Amino acid sequence: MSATTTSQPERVRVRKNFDQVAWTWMRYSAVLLIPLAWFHLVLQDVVVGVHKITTDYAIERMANMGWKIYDILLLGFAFAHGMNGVRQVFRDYIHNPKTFRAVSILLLIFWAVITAVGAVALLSINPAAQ
Amino acid sequence: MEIKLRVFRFNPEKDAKPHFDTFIMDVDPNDRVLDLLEYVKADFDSTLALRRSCAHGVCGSDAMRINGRNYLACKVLVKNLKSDTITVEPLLGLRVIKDLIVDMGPFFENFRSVLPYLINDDPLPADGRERLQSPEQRERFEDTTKCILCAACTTSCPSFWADERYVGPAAIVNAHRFIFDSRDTAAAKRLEILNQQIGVWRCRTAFNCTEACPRDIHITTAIAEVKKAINTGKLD
Amino acid sequence: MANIHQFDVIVVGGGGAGLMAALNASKTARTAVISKLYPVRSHTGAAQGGIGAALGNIEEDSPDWHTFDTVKGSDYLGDQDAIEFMCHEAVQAVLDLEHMGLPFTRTADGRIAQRPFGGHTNNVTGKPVRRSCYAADRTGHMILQTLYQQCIKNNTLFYDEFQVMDLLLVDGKAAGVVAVELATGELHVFHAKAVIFATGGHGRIWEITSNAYAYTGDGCAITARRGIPLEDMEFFQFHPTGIFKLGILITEAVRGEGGILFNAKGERFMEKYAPRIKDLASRDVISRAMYLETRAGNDVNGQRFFYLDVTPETVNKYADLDGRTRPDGTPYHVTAAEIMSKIPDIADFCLTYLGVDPTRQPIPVQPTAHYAMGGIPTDKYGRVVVDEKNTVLPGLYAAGEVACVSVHGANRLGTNSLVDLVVFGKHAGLDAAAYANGADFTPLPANPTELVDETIARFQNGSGKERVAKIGSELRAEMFDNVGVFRTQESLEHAVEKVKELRERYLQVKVTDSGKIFNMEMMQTWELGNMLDLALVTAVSALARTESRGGHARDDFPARDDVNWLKHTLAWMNGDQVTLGYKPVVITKYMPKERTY
Amino acid sequence: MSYMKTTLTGYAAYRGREGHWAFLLHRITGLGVVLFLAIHIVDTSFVYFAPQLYVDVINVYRSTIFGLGEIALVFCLFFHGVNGLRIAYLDLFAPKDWTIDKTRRSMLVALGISLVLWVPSAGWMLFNLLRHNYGLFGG
Ligand SMILES: Cc1cc2nc3c(=O)[nH]c(=O)nc-3n(C[C@H](O)[C@H](O)[C@H](O)COP(=O)(O)OP(=O)(O)OC[C@H]3O[C@@H](n4cnc5c(N)ncnc54)[C@H](O)[C@@H]3O)c2cc1C
Ligand code: HEM
Ligand code: SF4
Ligand code: F3S
Ligand code: FES
Repeated sequence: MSATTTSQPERVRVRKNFDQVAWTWMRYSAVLLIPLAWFHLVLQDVVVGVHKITTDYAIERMANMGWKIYDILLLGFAFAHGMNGVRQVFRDYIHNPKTFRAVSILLLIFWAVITAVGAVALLSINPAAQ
Repeated sequence: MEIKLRVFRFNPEKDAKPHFDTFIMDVDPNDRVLDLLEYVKADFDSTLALRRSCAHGVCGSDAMRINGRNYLACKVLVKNLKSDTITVEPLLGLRVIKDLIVDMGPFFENFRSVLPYLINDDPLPADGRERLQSPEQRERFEDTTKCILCAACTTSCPSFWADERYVGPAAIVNAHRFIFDSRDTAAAKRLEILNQQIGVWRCRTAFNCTEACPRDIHITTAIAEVKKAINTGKLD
Repeated sequence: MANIHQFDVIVVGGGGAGLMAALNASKTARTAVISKLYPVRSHTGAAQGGIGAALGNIEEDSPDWHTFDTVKGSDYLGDQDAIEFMCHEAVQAVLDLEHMGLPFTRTADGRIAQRPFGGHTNNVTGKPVRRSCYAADRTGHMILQTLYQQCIKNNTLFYDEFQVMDLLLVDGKAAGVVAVELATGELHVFHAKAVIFATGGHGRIWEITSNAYAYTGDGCAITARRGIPLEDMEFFQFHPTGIFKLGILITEAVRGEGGILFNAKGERFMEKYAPRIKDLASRDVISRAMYLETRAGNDVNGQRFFYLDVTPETVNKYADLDGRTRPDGTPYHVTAAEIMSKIPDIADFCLTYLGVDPTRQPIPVQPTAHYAMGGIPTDKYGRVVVDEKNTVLPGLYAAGEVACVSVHGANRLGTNSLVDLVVFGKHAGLDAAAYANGADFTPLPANPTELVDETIARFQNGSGKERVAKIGSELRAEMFDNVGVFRTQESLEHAVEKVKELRERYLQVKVTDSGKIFNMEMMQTWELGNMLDLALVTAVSALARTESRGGHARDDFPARDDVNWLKHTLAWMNGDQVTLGYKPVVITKYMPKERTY
Repeated sequence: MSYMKTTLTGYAAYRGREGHWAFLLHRITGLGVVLFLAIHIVDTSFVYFAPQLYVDVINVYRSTIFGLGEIALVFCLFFHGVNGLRIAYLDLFAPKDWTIDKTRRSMLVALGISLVLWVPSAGWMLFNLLRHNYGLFGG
């Protein structure tokens, strides 16, 4: 073992930053999205196919508790992941901090509204009531 | 061999818009592109403006875009380009001042912003000798000490083209050089700076930087290590 | 009217010497650095091998041995007081660099690693000693970066890409400099109490050179035009191992790591010329040996080059023959990987420019113009001295390759230039600041930019019958053939005539670029003028010196002549007229002896 | 928007290699998918809010144009997913593997995997499309 006069601390504390959290979120959500998004896509678009999808089919599927949870997860993760992606892309090209703030807020509202619409629909569907 | 050399020209005092000049010349396949530009100055048009000094890839003056990619003109030989048309243009993402000369101001500003110097206010060893550092500790940051600040990396980065406030790969490389130096005490500060929105998170691993680096620095690795250090707080 | 700035100390040049001076001067005085290149582009960054200091980290060593080796290396023309000063200061200077953060390569116990280098010996055994402190093979790069980093830390003020074109002297004192801002073409006058020149060398006046395009000798030419003499200009070092045709340097460290030189017959020819330390002999000795081998027809393909072989097989074979051992006494055996780790950049140059992998094939090398021993005469505090009696010119300083202290005498030892930069850069900075703090501003002359304006007007109004590129290439060829490794009365006379003719023709050139912004053509035209001046001084000084010593080797006077020539040349320029004078060499402890390796 | 200009000219004027293509494709596919997803969430919610409209929507989806778009969408999600995993893996677990050789190769492997996944799916979807919309293959 060689002698050293190490000045460096073993560990440092770095204050959290939103972009950092977002970056980490993009990566971990990605892992979840592989089963969620791919399975959904393969099932609906490839295996079942749009020609077999009907209102009844949709209602039936959305009413199933297992699918309900699955779809909620998909909605939550995929759309949040995607919208943060869009935010990042805008961040690259919009330099005026005020404009970027405004755009971010619009994106946030857009995200909330769409997610709410999707969530309300998903949660409320109940074949017995139809 | 005969080649066609197309050179980007822009004279701010005369031209409203840049144009290309074309020179047909007989060259040796072992000539450097910098040699060709010197031939242009000697035999065709002495007004061509570019920066160069060492002519062997160590001073970082002559980074430019050659056939669409960033190189040091003195480090790429005609035969490496495998083409008999060679197009030479200034770096992207920095303002062109004249011909192949761009404004390096923003690049050096970004470099300065990451505290690129050793910070250690601890007392020196009592015997007045060197601070000890093991070969392994030294090796930890060897790769990033090689940077010659040529800007080939930063100006090939799509995130930098999009926003020149992004500190860019060169600045991160130089921060890395100190963050992982066992003699330094300010890693936390640098990580904090790079953890801002113009810091490492702008890197989308597009990898142009590493492809362009004339010193073969593993830039994307260095950036990834900095990201990791920010996330984990560990400096190993 | 030009822009006027005022500073206590102006440093001209942002290389190792300039930055070191600035760091030290700015501690107590308002300082600015003016550099025609961004500082990190300076030629210090090209230095590969290492910086010599008797740290004794690996084996016994002492600053006194370093002093003697330097004196001997200088062929006894170095001033011994200055050499002793430098070699003793070197140790602290290297430690200072380490404290500033320079990432030296390390030994297993964490200290600065050291390796052997040409001409550095254990004075008792006469064997090579490990004295060169290094950071892989980019020591200069690390020095330059480290100093620049420290300047950023200290908020040093830089005028980047400002080219100094004139020095202002008023009443025998420095008053400032005139510089052109390349980006705008505007002239700026820097009014200062002290001016430090650290503009580097002038190796571009030779055709095959390791030197950068920027090495056009601006500092020497500017001061010479203002009546300051140039010292020992006939001594220019030709490094034996430049890459064939390109001149790019292959550091001596390659031989330090065990590389061997071969001629066309496959003979290790240095055995003949330096039986004791062979391939690690001093540079002038090897370059001269190569010349003699060429004359004997032993060069490869009759193309004046030789092979430098660092393949592990060769290194190990000859290490065994020489009985070379590692510090722990085991035989010195290397692997390809080990060689690569010691000389990564050299390997890269060989691959890029020659397509040769040095761990498998030998490298074709030939002597390449490398280092100016001569320059602006100074004392050991960097103060410029202007006559045979060493009279100081108040407020004017020089350090680095542009200066002649003289610590390198007739031949510089490898690693000693970097020592020179940091030691004398530092002392010039300190002394200049101290001087400035005790002095008043010398008033500027009525029209400070007069000379520069005239020069620019001449370039713009030239007849255009002659071209810069043509004159430049003729100059370089003439100097390489006739004022190169070997010289004769005839070749030197030829060169003097030729340079005079070129100077005549130079008056006809015209700058075709009429713009102001980055008018590089204008600057290169001006630089050619500097090179013509220095070429003339070099050839005239060399013609007068009828002996062979260090870097100055005369075919017609092959012996060193201590009776008549143990003295420094001083050369004053006045147009085409060069006046020579001489001053004694300072000898303290070491009486001149025959120099054998 | 002069930066937009540098960016666009940059994309056009710089000859990036695998890493650059991966970045561009990842971005384009990501944006494509998110655009589709936004629409898709809304239209699916019609099942609840306006079941009548949902029928119309489904019919639009069944058109040839949308059919082809859907095939592209499947590619986008496959590539974005595989490449996203590649990036996430290297960033989080193997920063040292961000080397020239490995990056070039891993990008091509990612593209290869996406194609292997996509080609059969696309074939099947095309088959269904042709069958339903053009009555081919006995549809
Ligand atoms: C390839 C190579 C390898 C070498 N290896 C070694 C080695 O291993 N060990 C060793 O000890 N030495 C070595 N040397 C020698 C050593 O590197 C140089 O002598 C030394 O770096 C010179 O430093 P400097 O500070 O004097 O000049 P430089 O570093 O060249 O700086 C000159 C500065 O002056 C500026 N300048 C010049 N003209 C003007 C002007 N008109 N106006 C404004 N600014 C101007 C330039 O911009 C530059 O910043 C090597 C040299 C070469 C070429
Ligand atoms: C299938 C699994 C998925 C994986 C593995 C994945 C992975 C990733 C990763 C790692 C990033 C970050 C890229 C970077 O910062 O460089 C990212 C960005 C992005 N993702 Fe995904 N993603 C997936 C699904 C989706 C889906 C379903 C959408 C759309 C809703 C989407 C839209 C985006 C967008 C718009 C970006 C930003 C692109 C950019 O910054 O250039 N992704 N994805
Ligand atoms: S990291 Fe490489 S490309 Fe970037 S500035 Fe440094 S040397 Fe140049
Ligand atoms: S090109 Fe740019 S996006 Fe990252 S990997 Fe390099 S900095
Ligand atoms: S001229 Fe120095 S890097 Fe090309």
